[in-house]
Amino acid sequence: SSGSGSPGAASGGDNGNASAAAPAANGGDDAGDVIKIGVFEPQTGENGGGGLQEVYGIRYANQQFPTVTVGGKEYKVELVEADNKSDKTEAVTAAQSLISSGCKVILGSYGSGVSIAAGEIFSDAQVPAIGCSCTNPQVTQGNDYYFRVCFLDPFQGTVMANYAAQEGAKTAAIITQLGDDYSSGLGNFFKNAFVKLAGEGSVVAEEQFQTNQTDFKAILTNIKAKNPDVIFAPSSIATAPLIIKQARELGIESKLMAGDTWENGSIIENAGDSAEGVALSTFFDEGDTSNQAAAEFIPGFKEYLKSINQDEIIPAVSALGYDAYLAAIKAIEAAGSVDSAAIRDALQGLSYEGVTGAISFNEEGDANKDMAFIKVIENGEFKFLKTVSVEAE
Amino acid sequence: MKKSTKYVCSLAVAVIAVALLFALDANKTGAGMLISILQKSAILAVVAVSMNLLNGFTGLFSLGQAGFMSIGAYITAILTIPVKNLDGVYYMSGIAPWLRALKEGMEASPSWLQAIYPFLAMIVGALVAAGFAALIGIPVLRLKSDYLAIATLGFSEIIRAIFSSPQMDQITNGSYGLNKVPTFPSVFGLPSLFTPFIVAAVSIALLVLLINSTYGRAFKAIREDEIAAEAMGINLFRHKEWSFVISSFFTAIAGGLLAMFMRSIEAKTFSITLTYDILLIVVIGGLGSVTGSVLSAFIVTASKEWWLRFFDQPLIIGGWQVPLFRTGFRMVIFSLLLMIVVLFYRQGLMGNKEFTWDGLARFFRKLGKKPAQAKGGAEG
Amino acid sequence: MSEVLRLENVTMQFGGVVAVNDLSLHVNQGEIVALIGPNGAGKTTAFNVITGVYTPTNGAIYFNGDLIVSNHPQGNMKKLYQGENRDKFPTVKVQTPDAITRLGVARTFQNIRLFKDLTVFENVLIAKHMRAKAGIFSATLRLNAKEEQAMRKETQNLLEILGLQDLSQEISGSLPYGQQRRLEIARALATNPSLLLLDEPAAGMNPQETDELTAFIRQIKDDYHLTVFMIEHHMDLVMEISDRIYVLDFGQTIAEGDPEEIQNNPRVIEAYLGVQEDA
Amino acid sequence: MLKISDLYVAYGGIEAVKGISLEVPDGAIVTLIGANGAGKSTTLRTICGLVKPKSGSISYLGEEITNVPTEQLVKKGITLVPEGRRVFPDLTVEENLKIGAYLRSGEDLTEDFKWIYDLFPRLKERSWQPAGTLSGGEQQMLAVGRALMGHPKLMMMDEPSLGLAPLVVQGIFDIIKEVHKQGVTILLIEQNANMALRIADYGYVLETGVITMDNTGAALLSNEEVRAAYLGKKRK
Amino acid sequence: MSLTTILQHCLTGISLGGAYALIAIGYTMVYGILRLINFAHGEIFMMAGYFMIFSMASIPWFISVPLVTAATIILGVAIERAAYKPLRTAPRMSIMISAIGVSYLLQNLATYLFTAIPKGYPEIPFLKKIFRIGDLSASLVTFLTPVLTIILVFLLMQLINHTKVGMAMRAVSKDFETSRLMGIKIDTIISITFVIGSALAAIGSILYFTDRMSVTPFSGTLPGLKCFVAAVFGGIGSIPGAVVGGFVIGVVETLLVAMGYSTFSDAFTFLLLIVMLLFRPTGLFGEKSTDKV
Ligand SMILES: Nc1ncnc2c1ncn2[C@@H]1O[C@H](COP(=O)(O)OP(=O)(O)OP(=O)(O)O)[C@@H](O)[C@H]1O
Ligand SMILES: Nc1ncnc2c1ncn2[C@@H]1O[C@H](COP(=O)(O)OP(=O)(O)OP(=O)(O)O)[C@@H](O)[C@H]1O
Ligand SMILES: [Mg+2]
Ligand SMILES: [Mg+2]
Repeated sequence: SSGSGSPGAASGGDNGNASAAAPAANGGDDAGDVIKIGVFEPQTGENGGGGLQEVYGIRYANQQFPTVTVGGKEYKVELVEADNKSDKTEAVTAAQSLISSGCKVILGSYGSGVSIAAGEIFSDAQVPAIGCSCTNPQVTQGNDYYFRVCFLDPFQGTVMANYAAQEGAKTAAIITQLGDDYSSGLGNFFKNAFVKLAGEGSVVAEEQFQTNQTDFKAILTNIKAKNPDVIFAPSSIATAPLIIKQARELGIESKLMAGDTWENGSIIENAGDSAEGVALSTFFDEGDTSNQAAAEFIPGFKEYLKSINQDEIIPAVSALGYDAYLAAIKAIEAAGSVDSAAIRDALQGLSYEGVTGAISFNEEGDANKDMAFIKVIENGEFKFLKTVSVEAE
Repeated sequence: MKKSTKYVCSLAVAVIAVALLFALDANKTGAGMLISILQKSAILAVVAVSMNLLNGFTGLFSLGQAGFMSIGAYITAILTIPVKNLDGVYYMSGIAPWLRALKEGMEASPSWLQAIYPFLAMIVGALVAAGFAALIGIPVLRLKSDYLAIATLGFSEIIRAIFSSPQMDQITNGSYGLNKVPTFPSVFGLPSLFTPFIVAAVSIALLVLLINSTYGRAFKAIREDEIAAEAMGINLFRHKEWSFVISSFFTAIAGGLLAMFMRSIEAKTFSITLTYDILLIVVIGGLGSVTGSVLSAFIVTASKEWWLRFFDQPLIIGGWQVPLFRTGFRMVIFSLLLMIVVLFYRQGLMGNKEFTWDGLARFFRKLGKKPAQAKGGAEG
Repeated sequence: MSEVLRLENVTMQFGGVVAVNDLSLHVNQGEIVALIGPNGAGKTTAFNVITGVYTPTNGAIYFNGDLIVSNHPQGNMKKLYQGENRDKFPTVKVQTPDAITRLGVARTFQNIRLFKDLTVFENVLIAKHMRAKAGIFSATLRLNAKEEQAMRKETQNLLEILGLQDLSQEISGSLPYGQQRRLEIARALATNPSLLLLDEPAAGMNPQETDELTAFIRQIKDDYHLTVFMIEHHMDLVMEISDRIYVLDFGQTIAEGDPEEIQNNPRVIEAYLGVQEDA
Repeated sequence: MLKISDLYVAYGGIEAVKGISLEVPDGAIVTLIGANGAGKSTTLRTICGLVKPKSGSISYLGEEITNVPTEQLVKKGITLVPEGRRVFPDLTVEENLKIGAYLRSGEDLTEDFKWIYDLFPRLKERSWQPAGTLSGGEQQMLAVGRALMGHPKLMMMDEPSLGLAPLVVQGIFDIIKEVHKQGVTILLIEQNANMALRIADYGYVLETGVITMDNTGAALLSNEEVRAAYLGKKRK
Repeated sequence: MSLTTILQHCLTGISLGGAYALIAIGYTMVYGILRLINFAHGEIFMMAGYFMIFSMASIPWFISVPLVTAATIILGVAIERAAYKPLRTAPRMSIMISAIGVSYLLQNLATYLFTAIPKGYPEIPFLKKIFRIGDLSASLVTFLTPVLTIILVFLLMQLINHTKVGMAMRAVSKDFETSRLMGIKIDTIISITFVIGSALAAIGSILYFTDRMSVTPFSGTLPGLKCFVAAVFGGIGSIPGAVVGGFVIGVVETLLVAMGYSTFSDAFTFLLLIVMLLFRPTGLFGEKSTDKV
């Protein structure tokens, strides 16, 4: 339940605005007791859907922990959101606007591409950024100011390849989106891992599609002809239901698998029955309440989702958003300072219990995570299947 | 207005602009947003003026800007990414050995040469774009109006498809895009913040000189009436080709600047939307007005990405949350403003006129007169 | 007297319409020759063929003794020309309209084709462009300042001579009709032609203005040592200034001769002039 | 039939017509002459509702029509043969004629076609041809024919003889007379003032937007001032 | 590639082509009459998708279909009235920017109102009924799309070539002023054009989305561009051209993807278009300009 005392939190309704974010204008005056955290997320554009869910997690976390105490002084945490529209060109100015408005830490972004683009801005300004679900290795590489709370694509690809092999798959087809680093990257990592496990020639088809494409029948018809055991199709929320439905309509019975993006209620909603049996890896499972943080988070966030008229299925990215916010707060407290550089240093040594597991950062700034959750869609719901841990290369 | 007054005014503006840049440089963090917006506007202004050369002055309706920008951007990026970052950038398929060798060779050269490499890279990019334009111009420039537009748009999309294709992975890094592009180099020992403005100013100045030259007049003649222009002894094909090639050259220069500005590029950046955005800038500024293009590059960029941003934030006045204010509202407002400008300023902000001091003086005189007239009316 | 222009067996066919049919004619140095004939006789088409806008289905055209046009589809013609005889004739020479203008043939258009949004001065200045020696780079970098100066000076002079100097900064599209016609002629003159083709220069002018135009054509012909070839329906004008007249009907010459002969030629009267009511 | 009083028309800042008043009686031929740019075309376009007047009034058959849309005026029987012919270039000659009778829905047009084709045999030859490829004179015939197809009561013609061969010009004037005989009132603009005044019942002389003279056609024709300004020097 | 696979691809291509054709007609008609590339057409199509989602939430399909068509028509005509009509006398470029503006507005409005999260498209049960012939499998809508397209186009051609409204449309497309002098109400005629274009977009949208199941604010962008290409391919302004273009683009695109060239499928589509334009500069059935010198 909402433990927030901030104004405006209770209202919001379907506006999706139930955050404690006060307008920048009032906040600026008494900067003394306000610390700003930037939310660098796509809320519109191609990845707007996923980005928004990540923002929900962050807003909720802010509701839960609206203040942070530094050196005995209580600071109010103010979220500054900047929509990067899933667009690299816009990402630069969006990132810049966060820096300009004085954010000390940045959270985000959904979609690695924009994170990579903005990374330079953050490191130039020496403001630490904490990625939530950006799984591309490039995000943190060579950037001392970028951290992230999720695992990486090479890991995820390997996890799914292992899972496929465990399920007895001998052949696989891969569908990726052209010009999309997440999709192409994950597809590639999967391929490498799967070929290692199942031998040369086990990947029987590699198909690509264009951004905004909505018709997958042609590539699916090709795949159907190859009759693979599994189809691995890491892609965006928007394309997922199309691929699933069109595959089933063409009579393809192979097992469909994908990465974290597919863990999204809208996919089930849109793909309906066809989605049954789809498997994916993700960061979080709402059924897993073994950890204290998660046990508290799950009911509270469900309540929150309900208050903003969203499905009560917790998307993993929301959990990551929540964790990223926690990391920021904890780092500020640990740093004992509101200075960005100090916060960065504090992040480096940070270790805490997040809702997606224990989080600490390695040299690159990546979370030391060696476990992924495999989920399967069953009866119109994401069913937790098992956790898989692999030694990431 | 006297000529000397005009020079003084122009000089004053130039001095103020330079002083402003120094001030911005001194306060980089505080003015980060302003700097970003100004730099982006300067870059877009170059493309807008180049597009204006083609669409506004030569009357060739071309929608291939994004493609030519991508050529400039990719070549600049590939040539300037430091060797030490290559493995990180080309993490998936590696870089082509010859390219690596070339880049290693470049880094081994004397430092004065290295200082100008970024500019050379931009020029190489621009030359490649110009060459490509010359090539496709031969068949395409025979087409008229909308057919030309769609053909150039098609070429732009083809370029994009090539850049993002898996076959080009070792050169353009295909789907993964390029990052770790160094930011603007410095020129003449000035802070690097100045660079995009200097390059933009030089590019635009050259374009203006061209437009006002005898060739520029020939371009205008073609725009007005091709048959009459031909009857005036103007070789249609040669002049159209020049206009197309030169426009592409500067468009690619802007592409190179954009790569340095964004520091990471991918093929998606150069989709048709980018061309539409530029067309928007050109038309809002006024088709056939260089100063209009420059002005509107700034106004459009700033309002879209900066001034209107508060619409995306929830607004709470005295505890009451103003409805409508939430993410996405900014773009709705932006599109509405756009529509208003288009519907009420059909000719764009400047029409086909250029900014002149006389024009400004006239404008203020008119402003001053209006209330006076109203008074006069009341008396009478 | 040397021959400036010669048409030999020129045929121009549009689909089924034969606009110009086996037309042969010539224009001598220093003459004013008029081309008259009913509407749709093919006069404008003949001009378009001479200036390279259309390429004839058949025939050849000589300018100052050089073959400038022969029946090879080119320029705008490629689109327009649908004749069946396309492949029958050998390719001889391809001259585009701009090249023909550079040789010294200038024209005006039946439907005025000024550069409407540009000033009077610019309209004329543009005609000087083709003689400019500077390349695009030297022109951009203003290395051709001298040449540019000269072009402007010549333009200014021409406008003064033609009495258009007061209008030089006006936007040409906003001029009254008569001035526009005058400007079109000025623009054609600026290309330094030796042969001037005028397509209905007096259209839309009242008799008074037509008189002025008559004097104007005479004057420029003498001042610029021109040969004038002119299409016109105003008989007063034609009969007054032409040295010779060709009458066209259905794309063919039905008569040729001096004004006197033409006025009394029964075929011309029947096809074109009609019975002269006394004016 | 048509009455204009104190009409002002401006394009942007430029006044093209400055307070003219004129009258076209039922069944008359009235002509408007004047130099280029005097505002003749503007006047006709204003009557047709293609241009909005700044002030003044226009009435037709006693009815105020100052701001009535063009389409309705056509329905009331006013038609304009526009300056520069303006045929529909991609419609065939026959379709152009058909569209002239657009408002006469459902009526049989065979008779009308016959009438027009008799007046202009040339059009019959070319009835299949896209009008855009006709020669100037042919297009003018088509424009007149098209206007006649609407059975107008008041036909306004803007320089119908522009660019026509002498024989055809005579023909056009004959047609005007013929049409007039059939009961159509005519308001005519002509550069060929000689011929226009000869057939006109009444004439107005327009100079830079103002009417400077008006009288019967014959009177104007013999007026010295008019002769000097518009009729050119007398030739034998 | 087996015969079944090839047949399956052809089926997909033809069905896609049918939907493209319906949308392409909207482009071509508006272009024909206003010389305007109606960039907003793809977004009208997208909005029709959303209309259907909301309508089917509470109303059965057989009422929803006419309702959605009507709503789309209203949207199309409203856009024309608000954004294009005031610009009748403005330079061509301004109207085009106005169209781009409308397209932005609709996209942003849809994002703002419905978020970027895809919304599931409702199923019209009988349309989704799957037929299997041997190894071929396709839903009814796949077969229905091309058939319906041909029927609608035939009716449309009758309207344009053999009715008075059609002739008026052709006249208005060339010259507003003279058309008015003929007594034609040009605003009405232009509105009729938008009515037809939008109605076809609505039907196209139903067929297209039924096959593709979800709508996002960007769903209209790519089909919009493709159909525009189709219209140009066939010769913009020509309705049979748009139809042929739609089918050609649909089939070629599908086959290219099928042959494994999906990287270049869009590029090839454009290449095809460019090659066509080089041989016929005004598209397959485009009218040659009759600009007489
Ligand atoms: N581009 C074209 N396509 C088809 N037919 C054409 C074309 N140009 C001209 N014609 C035809 O050729 C014939 C001659 O036309 P042209 O314009 O030469 O006549 P003209 O003698 O100049 O007549 P006018 O005195 O009326 O201007 C006409 O019948 C016309 O229909
Ligand atoms: N659309 C327009 N915009 C601006 N000015 C115009 C426009 N149309 C006409 N004018 C101006 O209005 C004045 C009157 O023009 P109008 O066409 O009525 O003259 P006219 O008497 O018909 O001349 P002509 O004999 O050349 O046809 C001219 O000075 C002209 O330049
Ligand atoms: Mg002619
Ligand atoms: Mg007139």
